[in-house]
Parts: sequence; structure tokens; C-alpha cells
Amino acid sequence: MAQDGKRIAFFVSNLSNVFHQAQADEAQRYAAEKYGAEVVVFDGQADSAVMTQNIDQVVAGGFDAATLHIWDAEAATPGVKDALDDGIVMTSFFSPITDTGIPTARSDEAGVSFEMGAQMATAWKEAHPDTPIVMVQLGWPNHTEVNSGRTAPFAAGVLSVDPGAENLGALDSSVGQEAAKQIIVDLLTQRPEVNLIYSESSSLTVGTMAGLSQLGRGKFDDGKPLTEIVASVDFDTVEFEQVYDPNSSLKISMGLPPIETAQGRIDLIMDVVNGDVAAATAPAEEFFYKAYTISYWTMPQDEAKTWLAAQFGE
Amino acid sequence: MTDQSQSPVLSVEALTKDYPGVRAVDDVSFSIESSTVHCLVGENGAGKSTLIKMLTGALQPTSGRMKVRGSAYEPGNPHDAREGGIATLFQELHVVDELTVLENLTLGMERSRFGFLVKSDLDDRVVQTLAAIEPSIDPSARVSSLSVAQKQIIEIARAASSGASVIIMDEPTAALSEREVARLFGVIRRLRETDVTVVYISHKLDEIFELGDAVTVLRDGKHIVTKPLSDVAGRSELIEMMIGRNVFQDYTPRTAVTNEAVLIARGLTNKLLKDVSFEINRGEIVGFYGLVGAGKTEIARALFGADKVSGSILFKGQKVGNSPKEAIAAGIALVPEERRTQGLFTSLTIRENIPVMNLKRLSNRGVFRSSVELEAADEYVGKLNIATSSIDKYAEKLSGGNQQKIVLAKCLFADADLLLLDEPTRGVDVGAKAEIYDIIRSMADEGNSVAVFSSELEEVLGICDRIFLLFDGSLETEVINGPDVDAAHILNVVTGGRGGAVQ
Amino acid sequence: MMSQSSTLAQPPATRGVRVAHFLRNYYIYFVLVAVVALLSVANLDKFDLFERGNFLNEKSIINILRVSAPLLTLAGAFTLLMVSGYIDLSVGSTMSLSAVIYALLAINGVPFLAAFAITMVAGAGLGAFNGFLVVRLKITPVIATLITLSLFKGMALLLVQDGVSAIKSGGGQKMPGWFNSYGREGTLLNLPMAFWVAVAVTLVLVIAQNRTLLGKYAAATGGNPTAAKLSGINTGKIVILLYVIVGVSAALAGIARSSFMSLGDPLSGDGMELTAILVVLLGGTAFSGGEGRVLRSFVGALIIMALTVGMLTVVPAYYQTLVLGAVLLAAAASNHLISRKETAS
Amino acid sequence: MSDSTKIGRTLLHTRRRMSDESFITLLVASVAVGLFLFASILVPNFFQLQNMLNLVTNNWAVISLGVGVTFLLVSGNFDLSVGGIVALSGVLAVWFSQSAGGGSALSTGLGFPYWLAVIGALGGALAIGALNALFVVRFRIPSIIVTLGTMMLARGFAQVITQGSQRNTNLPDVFGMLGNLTVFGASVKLPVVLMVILLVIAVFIEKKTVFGRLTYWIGANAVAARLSGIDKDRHVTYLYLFSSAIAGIVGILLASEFKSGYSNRGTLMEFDALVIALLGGVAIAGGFGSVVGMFFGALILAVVTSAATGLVLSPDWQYILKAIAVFVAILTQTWALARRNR
Ligand SMILES: Nc1ncnc2c1ncn2[C@@H]1O[C@H](COP(=O)(O)OP(=O)(O)OP(=O)(O)O)[C@@H](O)[C@H]1O
Ligand SMILES: Nc1ncnc2c1ncn2[C@@H]1O[C@H](COP(=O)(O)OP(=O)(O)OP(=O)(O)O)[C@@H](O)[C@H]1O
Ligand SMILES: [Mg+2]
Ligand SMILES: [Mg+2]
Repeated sequence: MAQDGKRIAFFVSNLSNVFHQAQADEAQRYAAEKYGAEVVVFDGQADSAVMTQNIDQVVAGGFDAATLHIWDAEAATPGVKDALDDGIVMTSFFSPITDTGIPTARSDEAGVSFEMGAQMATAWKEAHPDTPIVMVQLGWPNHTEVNSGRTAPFAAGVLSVDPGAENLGALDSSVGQEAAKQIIVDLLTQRPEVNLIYSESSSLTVGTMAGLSQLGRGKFDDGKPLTEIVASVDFDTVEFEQVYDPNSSLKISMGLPPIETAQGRIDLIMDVVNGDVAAATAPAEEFFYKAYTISYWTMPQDEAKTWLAAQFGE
Repeated sequence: MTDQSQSPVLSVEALTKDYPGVRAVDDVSFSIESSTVHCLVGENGAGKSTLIKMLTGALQPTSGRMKVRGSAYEPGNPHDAREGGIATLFQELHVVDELTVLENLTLGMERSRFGFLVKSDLDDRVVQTLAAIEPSIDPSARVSSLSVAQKQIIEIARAASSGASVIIMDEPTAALSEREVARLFGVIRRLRETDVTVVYISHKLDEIFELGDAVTVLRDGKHIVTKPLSDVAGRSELIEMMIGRNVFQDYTPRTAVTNEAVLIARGLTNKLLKDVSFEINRGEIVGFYGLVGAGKTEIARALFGADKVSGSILFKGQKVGNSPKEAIAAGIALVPEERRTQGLFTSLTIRENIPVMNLKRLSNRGVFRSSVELEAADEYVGKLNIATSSIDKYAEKLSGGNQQKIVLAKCLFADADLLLLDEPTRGVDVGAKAEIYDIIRSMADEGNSVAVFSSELEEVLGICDRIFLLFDGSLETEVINGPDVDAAHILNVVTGGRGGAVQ
Repeated sequence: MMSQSSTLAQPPATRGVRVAHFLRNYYIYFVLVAVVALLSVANLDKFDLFERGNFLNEKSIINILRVSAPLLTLAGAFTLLMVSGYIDLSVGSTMSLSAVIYALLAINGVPFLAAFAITMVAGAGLGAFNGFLVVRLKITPVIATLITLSLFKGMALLLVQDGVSAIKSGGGQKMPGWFNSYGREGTLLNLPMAFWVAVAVTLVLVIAQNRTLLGKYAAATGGNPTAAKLSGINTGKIVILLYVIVGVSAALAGIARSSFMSLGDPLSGDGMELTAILVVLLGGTAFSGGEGRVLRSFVGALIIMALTVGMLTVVPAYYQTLVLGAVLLAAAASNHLISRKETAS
Repeated sequence: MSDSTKIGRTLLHTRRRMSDESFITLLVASVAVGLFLFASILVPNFFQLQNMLNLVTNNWAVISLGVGVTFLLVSGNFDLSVGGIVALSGVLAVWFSQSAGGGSALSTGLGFPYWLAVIGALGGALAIGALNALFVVRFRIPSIIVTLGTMMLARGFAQVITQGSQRNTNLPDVFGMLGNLTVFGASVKLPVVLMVILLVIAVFIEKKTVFGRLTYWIGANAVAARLSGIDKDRHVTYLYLFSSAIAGIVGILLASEFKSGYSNRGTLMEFDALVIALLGGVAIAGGFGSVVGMFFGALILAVVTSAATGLVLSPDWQYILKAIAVFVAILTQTWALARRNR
């Protein structure tokens, strides 16, 4: 049932992120193929102000529908209301825009983060029962969503296994992979006792692993942790090699499925268009998309490979 | 004389200023009577500029006192001095290129209400003063479009119309033509009639005698004498007081001059120049003389390849005129007109300034030979008698005349066969002038050639063997220097009276 | 020109020079028209320029003007400062810190006008601090304001509690309803207050530049600081005053941004210094000081915003940087060609 | 420094014991050492050899860029394009190396052999440098405008090639070689060694060659330099090509180290390079400054960053600390120089 000529605004918070990049690609392909719709990607450029102004451009640009990805719900509310008044179909991804009641698609990051923390703590305690756990997170310490979806639940997961674990806290690596590497090198020189590292995005993980290798760390001994265990987010082909390499300390990653997510976001819009989902309800309807725990310990390599092929198309 | 003139309008007592390593002004005391033109003379580096910078609040004295009309005077900045009725024309040009002529003339003196500019009689007054000195300058023109001389005139007009009771002028005529100088003197005399006191600094002693009521002589930062000019016997006495010897000299025909042309210029033409052709011979000192804007600088820059002209320039049979680099390689060096902006690297030391025009001698396959640099600096500081405590002194910290010597040293180090000197002694004192002339002569005697581009007749008549006379961009005629050279004829030609009279 | 025979007489301007002069003064407006035209036709298959979905429809224009408010507020003061030969790289951080302060005041129940006034005073204080570093401590402007860029940003982050990205509703506190209106709600011509404040600020600064001592002294200070000083102008005071004006403008920009977003984001001004420089240079301001027009920078800001926002729906976002860079270079090159024409003759 | 007697001839005129430049360099170095010692007191485990090494190895990229930027600043020109070039050359190296038949647009490259990819990437970097030179030298547009524009242009191209993201798949194994080659045990990688070599060469050029001196002359007074027969245009062109070549190599090495061409790599690196040069005493007006000063300027910032990381400080305090450190360093400089030349 092709809906000819619909123009859909597809928001991503930051196009320089591989997951969002893949999502955007798939959305364009999928919407055109399945619904004959045109998807225009709006890059939030990791900047709240840009995300907000983009919403107004949806109205001005004469779009028929939008799936938002914005960090500050409050900032988005007036724009979304304007759009609804104009009869534009609005849906949200990631953060619910509470006051407007539009349906939200989100993934359960917090659950995965918790599970990763717990698995890592267990693995470490098994290998080194006498070495106390010292953990650290690399990412965006002041970012509300990252904090609630990744940093905090991860720490909680670790503490659920070992209440005595020490948490150094989150370090700002927002500048990128070089910064992540620098931070790891500096931190582990001065605090060699750190042994659980959560690097909150795949691009940071590249830096984290480079820093570890420069310090002569980052290794497992045939599946046994030596100096530390590393967790990541945005599992991709590059991480695949390391997670399933029994001699690397990157052992676990949050798999965010770009294809599944993109299709879900487009489908949700079309469901609203077709009246299968209400345009706005109070409280807003939420649709959860699964985030996956891709783990050396709990997901067989073949399964991960299949997952990767399904989600990244190769 | 009025009652007011009984007490001095301005006096200094035991005034001293130290720079690191130099006492620029040393325990100087004298006073200046009201409604007079008081001249300040002294060699380069004697401390004249430093003294007036203290008077105008641009510098703070190390010790000593200043008084205005008998009461203590301690200006913290030029604004205080302005308020105290003292306006200054500094040695260096200080105009804002981005503003218009009128805006420059009123700068710092505007009338305003709540910060808003309001029209006032000031605007008319400054325009009138400007017109009295040089009527051809359009008050609404942007200053960036003006020539150096025109900018200087604007500064003079500004000081003259500031309404101050004391106006200090540090070498105001350095860049002016005789006609403009004459007009300026008219303005100064009129100011004196309206009870304004003028402190006048110049190296041109004729001006001192023509204009001054009293003179103060400084030497090495020390006060030598203050007395009415009527009590000074003449140039030689003044010069003696300045430097303790008499250096005034006449042209003596030279033997090293040959007939072998090293440089042949044919049909040089551009915006300003009109079909200029001439030759310069080996061993010869030629002069280019004309009023401001007559084209001297243009010719010098054209020969050096700094500006493009049509026509041909052959130097020792080789075509030149495309770039300064080419000219220097061929053996031509230029001392440019404005030393601070065109000649010197003020933020570098004396040592680093000198070798720039001869990189071959300075280096061995691109690698620097610091011994060459040191020796050169040492040699030229000695040879040109540059007054400095160290060869590592920043060029910025030298007096005007000593800076000029550094620029000359650069060219001498270049080992050039032809030296182009554009106003080589502008702002240079008589003693240093004589030294520079000696250097020019010995250069020529060694078989090199020198071209002097000057707006001082005394200068070209003093050293040049042959003089080209310029008017409005064209080379009118040439005169051979000698005991019976006709100065009146020369002045006639360069002021537009057309040449042609056979020498 | 009064006396033809004088050697000092200036040559009369030729026609080519006059055309060049005209172009130089107005080229920025042509650029604006060109950009708008390009975006309008680039967009679409249909030719009705004013229809919804096209660049030139009312909503789109209002939207662009609305989001432009912070930049428009800032451009004029930034220009005057650059005219005086100085620069403020901390404007982004000043903006962020002001936004956070304003949001903090609002969320804690301070009424609109009081919060507004306090934030402006804070902006003035931050600007004065920059002026103090530059004028009194004689630190090179680039370094001084890089220091405060870092300092103000740190302070803004410090004011926001750890683990949260901005001052916003939540945790029992709620932003008052008026907070969002200033930057968003349509007033005259359906444009928000924030936009009209930007226009007012620009008007004031245009007048300041053309009619007051401040404008003239800023040009003199930038054109030839020594000459300005020796003319008795207290250049230090002028420069400090200009920094204060920039600080206040940045605070107003911060207020506009935080109102529009309905939150006090400590990173919301990030990169603003670059955009401001881009805008001001596009408007023909000389980096070395002395030259520049407030109004042209205002237009420059409109161009940049029209491009960044307007391009969104035409090409993928990742073309943006490339296009902006190309526009800057093209503007610089054409400006150069014009002024060469102007001085030639 | 070099005594007059050492050159085998007695000078008639005295010399200053130390130039302002050496004085400033010494001062910056002392501030860096002072800060390091101070941090050693505050931060546990800070005072150790490995940590000192980290200060240099962590910052090889910025210090390398700082060399080109310093030379240009001394000549009176800005180069803000280096960060963009780092991104562009890295992205180009990856794009050229990626094998031709990938699954998606971003995993499909041109399939060049690695050496050719490197040359191509370097060519891209030099093209930006040439563009800088063209606009600055030919069109006489202020360098800050030009390089701001080319910075955006370079990064813009990188973003277009990576569609705003990165390319990191379908790369041959050799791609990761250069950036990860270790020398002298595990902790020193090839890029760091290259940086050291670059520094040595740069200091030699600066102090001992005519090329170095030309840079100072041009920066001190461009008009006088021209009238002294210096081909300023050519020299500045060389400097821009030199700086962009360094940035290009840095970009290629970083891409190799992380095996990715990331369009946002090197963001704000141009500012870091500028800041360390200025911190190191380079005058923004040109004609004054040194590469060694820039190096110590970089160390000052490195000490602060490293200490802040060791203390796991939140970003707010990191920014504030950095501001204070730069403030102290700069104030010490201006104050000491003023006293010296009083
Ligand atoms: N800023 C400075 N720092 C150090 N020394 C200085 C500085 N300015 C001037 N001097 C020194 O002070 C002395 C007096 O210089 P001043 O400029 O007053 O001489 P002057 O009489 O005006 O000479 P001229 O006729 O050449 O202009 C000179 O020895 C000069 O080198
Ligand atoms: N009538 C004029 N109007 C504006 N600028 C002029 C005029 N005449 C000359 N100039 C400028 O003044 C500068 C100096 O001219 P130039 O070569 O022509 O004169 P000069 O004989 O060397 O006089 P000066 O004593 O000023 O050096 C040149 O750059 C020229 O462009
Ligand atoms: Mg003097
Ligand atoms: Mg001349």
C-alpha cells in the first residue's frame, strides 16, 4: 500500500556516529522501497540548538511527517505543537516529548548497560577474586540521556555484583577518539589499578584500545582477563573482531540495531498516518526497540555475525 | 610684548630620563617665553624627541620637574597635556588612514553632547587652517589615499587649529616641499601673533634662523645653552654648539668620475613619470632633485624594481627593473624613503638588521654563518658611528638618525655597485650628515655609483657631480655641479619654470 | 581639486572606480539576494516561490529570523570591537554562561524583567573582565579571550549540576511559562521579542557607529592606536567599553538562545565565536581593525543563517561546512577584486 | 650566549647576554617544569618517568602541527586550516585505500595500493596548502580569513567523502602499520619519533639557516623585506606548503593509528596549535618566537590535562584549571619581559 510522495523528516542527533549514519541510510532506502516516501535526514550535529531549530524547519519545509531525535524534550515541545497544529505527523525516537503526547520509539539502553556491568564484574571476580574492582566511564558526563541510559546503570550493574567496587566516575571524552586515547594513557599511568572500563561509544573505544595498547595493556590471556575488561556501545564490524578475539580485553558491547531501528521509526510514522497508532495520547505511547548485549560470554560468535549482517548489511 | 610674556610659559628643571643603558635626557633645565618660536636643536640622539615626549605626557620623567606658567605640571598622558593647553606634532606620522581628512583633523577635539558628535565651529576652523597650508586637499577624502607629505600637512593643520597655547613640532618639515614649508611658516607666524608659543625642532638650520626667536641646544642629553637667536652669530656657531666642530662643506669636483655608463634608463613611464631617460656613470654621484611629488621616489623605486614602469632599464648591460631581488642580485641597493616602514626591521636587533641584503655572504649553502653577521654588525656600528650600547639593541630603540644609519649599513653590506639613496639624510643631524656624505663619496671613489634622490638643494649641491632636475614627473634637464652652478636656475626649473637654459 | 596646477591635487574618480566603490558598499546585499534566490529555486520542481515547502514561504522566513536572533544580536557589537582592532573569542562562553544564569534565575522564581536585567549586568561584568585582561594586564586579545572562553565555559558547567546537561524543568522544578515566549512567541509580524531586540541592538549600534564619539574612536583605535592615543583619546577606556558592549550583547544572545530552547544549556554558545568571525568577515570587516560596518555584519549574519537553515532541506547536512567555507572564500576573493578595482586607475 | 671571544675575533661592541627570545623560552620551560612539580605534589603517582613521557607522546599530533603554525606565525601569517587538513588527509588515505567493491557507499573506496593512497592524501593536503598560499600571497587576503575558509573547505570535503561520518571498513592490513609501529619498546610509536625528528629539523632551520632567518625578516617587516630583495611571496608559499604537508602527514598517521578516516578528527586542533605557539611566546604580530618555546607551551597544557585526568575532574573544573594555567603562564611572560626591558 504505497503512499505516494510523502516527505518524511528523519532526525538523527549526530550523523558522524556510525549507528546514526547506518540508520539514516536504511531509512531512506526502506521508506522509498516500502512506502514510496522521500526521507530527508536532519543532522542534529550533537547540538541541542540545531536539533530544536530543525523541528521548525519541518513545518516550514512542508514535510508530511517527522521522526525526531532530540536531546531536550522541553526545547522541542513548542515546535512539535506547531507541527501538530499544521497536521504534520510527529513521532519521536529516544526521548519522549512528554507534553505533546506523540508516540515514541526508544530502545532500552539502561537494561543493556546494567547487564554489561554485571557480566564484566562477574568475569573479573572469577579471574581475580582478590583484586578489588575499580571502574571508570568515558563519554559525556553531563549529558542527561547518556547518563541515565549508560553511565549510571552500568555502575549499578557492577555494584550489583560487587558492592565494594570503586567507581572513579565519568570522564569527558566528547572531543573524540584521540581524546579518549589520551585520557586512557594519562589515567592508567597514574591509576594503574583501573580494571573495568566503559567506553560509551564505538568511536571512543577505538581510542581506548589504542591507549591501552600503548601502555602494553588491553590483552586477555585466552579468554581470561589480565589487566582490565572493556565495554563499548554501537557494536560494529570493527568491534566484532576484538570482542571475539580471546586475547583482547574488549569483550562486550551494546548492539544498537540501525536497520531494525530505522525500519521501526518509519513504520511507526506510517502506522500513525494509517490511523493504526494515535497521533497523540496522554500519556504518550512508547514503543520499545531492543538493544542487544553482544557479549563474548553470552552471545556465540556466529550469532553476532548474523546480527551484524542483518543490521549493517555486510 | 604683552604682560604675559614676563613669566615663562613652560619650564623644565633638572629633567632626566633614563632608558636601560642610556641617559637620554640628563639634568636639563631651561624655560620658554610666551608667544615665541623656541627652537630645539641637537645631533641625532641628543634627546630632543625624548624631552618633548615628556612634555606631552607620552613618557614619564625619571626625575625632575616641569612647570606650566609657574605651576607644577605632571601630565600622565597626551590627554592631560592637551587639557593643559599643549598640543604636539610628533616626529613620526600619526594619522588614521581609515578616517577622512576632516575626521582626522578633529580627532580628539570633537564637540559632543551625551557622546553624540555635534557640528561646531571647530570643523570650519580646521578646514580653514588646512586650506591656508595646502588648499588642494579635500577634507572629505580618506586619508589612506593621501601621500606622505599630505598626511604630514594634516597633522600640522590639526596641531595648529587645536586652540592650544603651546604647540610642539618635532621636525614638521622633514617631508615637505619648499612651497609648503613657506606656507607652514606663515601659519606659525600667525599663531605667534595670537599668543601661541611654538616649540620647533628641526635639523634644517636655515629654518631655525628664519623662524626662531630663541634656541636651546642639547648635546648627548645635556643642556648646552638657551639664548635668543639674535645672539647667535650664525650657522657655524650653532653647529659648533651642537657638536663642537664645524662640518659645513662645499662641493669639490671629484676625480673618480668616468664616462662609462653603468645604468641606462630609457622612456620610464607610469602614472606619475613621463618618458624619463638618463644615464649614470661609473664612479659618479648623481642627484635627482625636485619638489614633493615630482617623481624622485618613483624613479628610485622603478630602478630598483619595486614598482612597475614601462620603458627599459639596463644595468651593466643587463635588463633590470622587475623585482628588488633581481636588482640586488645585479648589484643595485636602495635606501628607501621611509626608514621605519620600508627600511628597518624595528622589532629585530641591529645585528639582525644589517645582513639582510646579502644572503650569499651571510650563508654557506643555506646555512647561516653567525660569525659573518657578528663581524658585520660590529664593523658597521663602528664605521657609521652608530650610537648604541650593544649590537643586540632593538632597532626600535634607536633615535631617528641612528636608525637611518642602520638602513645605510644594510645597503653597504650588500656590496652594491649602484646605491640608490632616497632622502638619505632626512631627519639626520648635521654631524651624521657629514659622515654619511663621506661614506657616499668613498663609495663612489672606489668605482661604484651613487644616485641621491633628495628634496634638499643643499644636499644635492653638496655632494652630487651631476644633478637631474624633475618637475611633475618629467626629467626637465640636467646640470653639472661646480663652483659656478646657478641655484636660482635650478629652483626655477623644479618649480615649473621649464628648463632648457644651457649650463 | 581646487587648484588644478597643484602637484598634490587628487585625480578625479573614474567611472570604474565609482562602480567598484558602489559594489564594495553594497555587495553584501547582493550576496544575500543571491543566496535567497539560489535556495528558492534550488528547492523545487514547482515555481511558486511562496508556497509552503519552499524557501520563501512565510513560515520558513519566520523560522530563519527566529533562530537567527542570537547571532543577529551579537554581530553588531562584535563588529565594533573588531573595528577597534580587538577580538573576543569568549563570546560563545559568555553566551552560554549568561544563558545558564538566566535559566537559573527563571527556574528559581525570579520574574522576567529582573532576570533579564541581572543577566545583562552579568554579561557586562564578563565583558569588563575581558577588557581588564586585555587593557590593564595587557594580555594579547586572542589569548586573553581564549582564557576566558575556557573559564566562562567552566563556570557555566559548574552552575549546572553533574550528570545533567542543562538547567531545565525536572526534579520538582519547572520553568515558568513566560520563559519560552521571549524567544519564540510571535509578536509584531509574527516574530518573537528576541528578534526585535536584535534589531533594536543593531539600530543602536549603527547609530553609535555613525554618530557618536564611540564609533569614531573605535575606528581611530583600530586604524592607528598610537595616533589615537596621542590625540588624547583614552583608547583603553574605549576598548573596555566595547568589550562590555560585546558582553551585554552576548548576554542578550544567551537569553534569546535559552528562551528559544527553554533551557539553560552550558554548551549552547559553543562555536559562536567562529560563526561570529565568519559573519563579520563576510560583512567586509577588516581583521586588522579600522574598517567595518555594523549593518553589513547584520546582513552577513542573515546570509549565514539563511544558508545553514535553508540548505537543510536541499542537500544533506554534511555539505554545510563545505558550502560555508566556499562562501567565505568566495566573498573574500570578490571583496578583494572589488577593492583592487577601486584603488586601480 | 655565544661569547664574542669564541668566534676568534674580539668585537669592539658589547653584546647582550641573552636574547629576549631565549629568555622567553627559558621562562616558558620553567613554568612548564614548575607546573609539573606542582602537579606532582597534588596528584598521586604523577611524578614518574612514564607520565613525563606521556606528556610528549600524547601530544605528538598537536606539537607537530605547532611547528608549521609557529613558522607561519613568525612570518606574520595564521594557519587555522591544519585541523581541517588532518581530517581531510586521513579521510582521503582511507578512501583511496578501501577496496573498490564494498557493500555500501561508505565501505567502497578506490582500491589504491597503500603507498599511492598516502601520496594521494598528501596531495590533497598540499592542495589546501596551495590554496592558502594562492589566496594569501596572490590575492592578498588576510591569512586568518583565508585559512578559516580553507579549514572549513577541507573539513567539508572530509565530511562529504564520509557522508558526515567515518570510513573504517574494507581496509588492507598495511593501513594500520605506520601509525602503530612501535620503536624502543612498546610505548613509543613511530609518529612520536617522527615528531622528534621534525622538531630537531625545525630548530635547525629556525636557528641556523637563511630560510629560518627569512621567516623572521618577513614577519618583522614585510615591506622592508621585499625592498631588501626577499621574495616574500615564495617564502610564504613554502611555509604554507610545509605546514599543510605536516598536517597531511599527521592526518595520515592518525588515520593509520585508528584505522579510520573520521571527518571530525582534529576538530579544534588548529586552535590548540595556535594556543601552544602563543603560550610558547610566539608573537601574534610576527617576527618573534621559537619552535622550542612552542614545545614547552604544549607541555604546559599537557600537564594540566594530565593532572585533571589523574584526579578524574569533571569537565567544568578542567576548563577552569586550563584557563588559570594559561593565565599564569602568559602573565609571567609579559611581566618578566617588561621587567627585563624596563
Ligand atoms: N624607547 C627607547 N628605549 C631605549 N632608548 C631609547 C628609546 N628611545 C630613544 N632612546 C635613546 O634615547 C636617546 C635620545 O633619543 P631621541 O629620540 O630623544 O633623540 P633625538 O634628539 O630626537 O634624535 P633625532 O634627531 O635622531 O630624532 C638616544 O640615545 C636613543 O637611542
Ligand atoms: N598629486 C598627488 N596626489 C596624490 N598622491 C601623489 C601625488 N603626487 C605624488 N603622489 C604620491 O606621493 C608619493 C611620492 O611621490 P614621488 O615619487 O612621486 O615624489 P618625490 O619626488 O619622491 O617626493 P617626496 O619628497 O614626497 O618623496 C608617490 O607614491 C605618489 O603616488
Ligand atoms: Mg627625534
Ligand atoms: Mg621621495
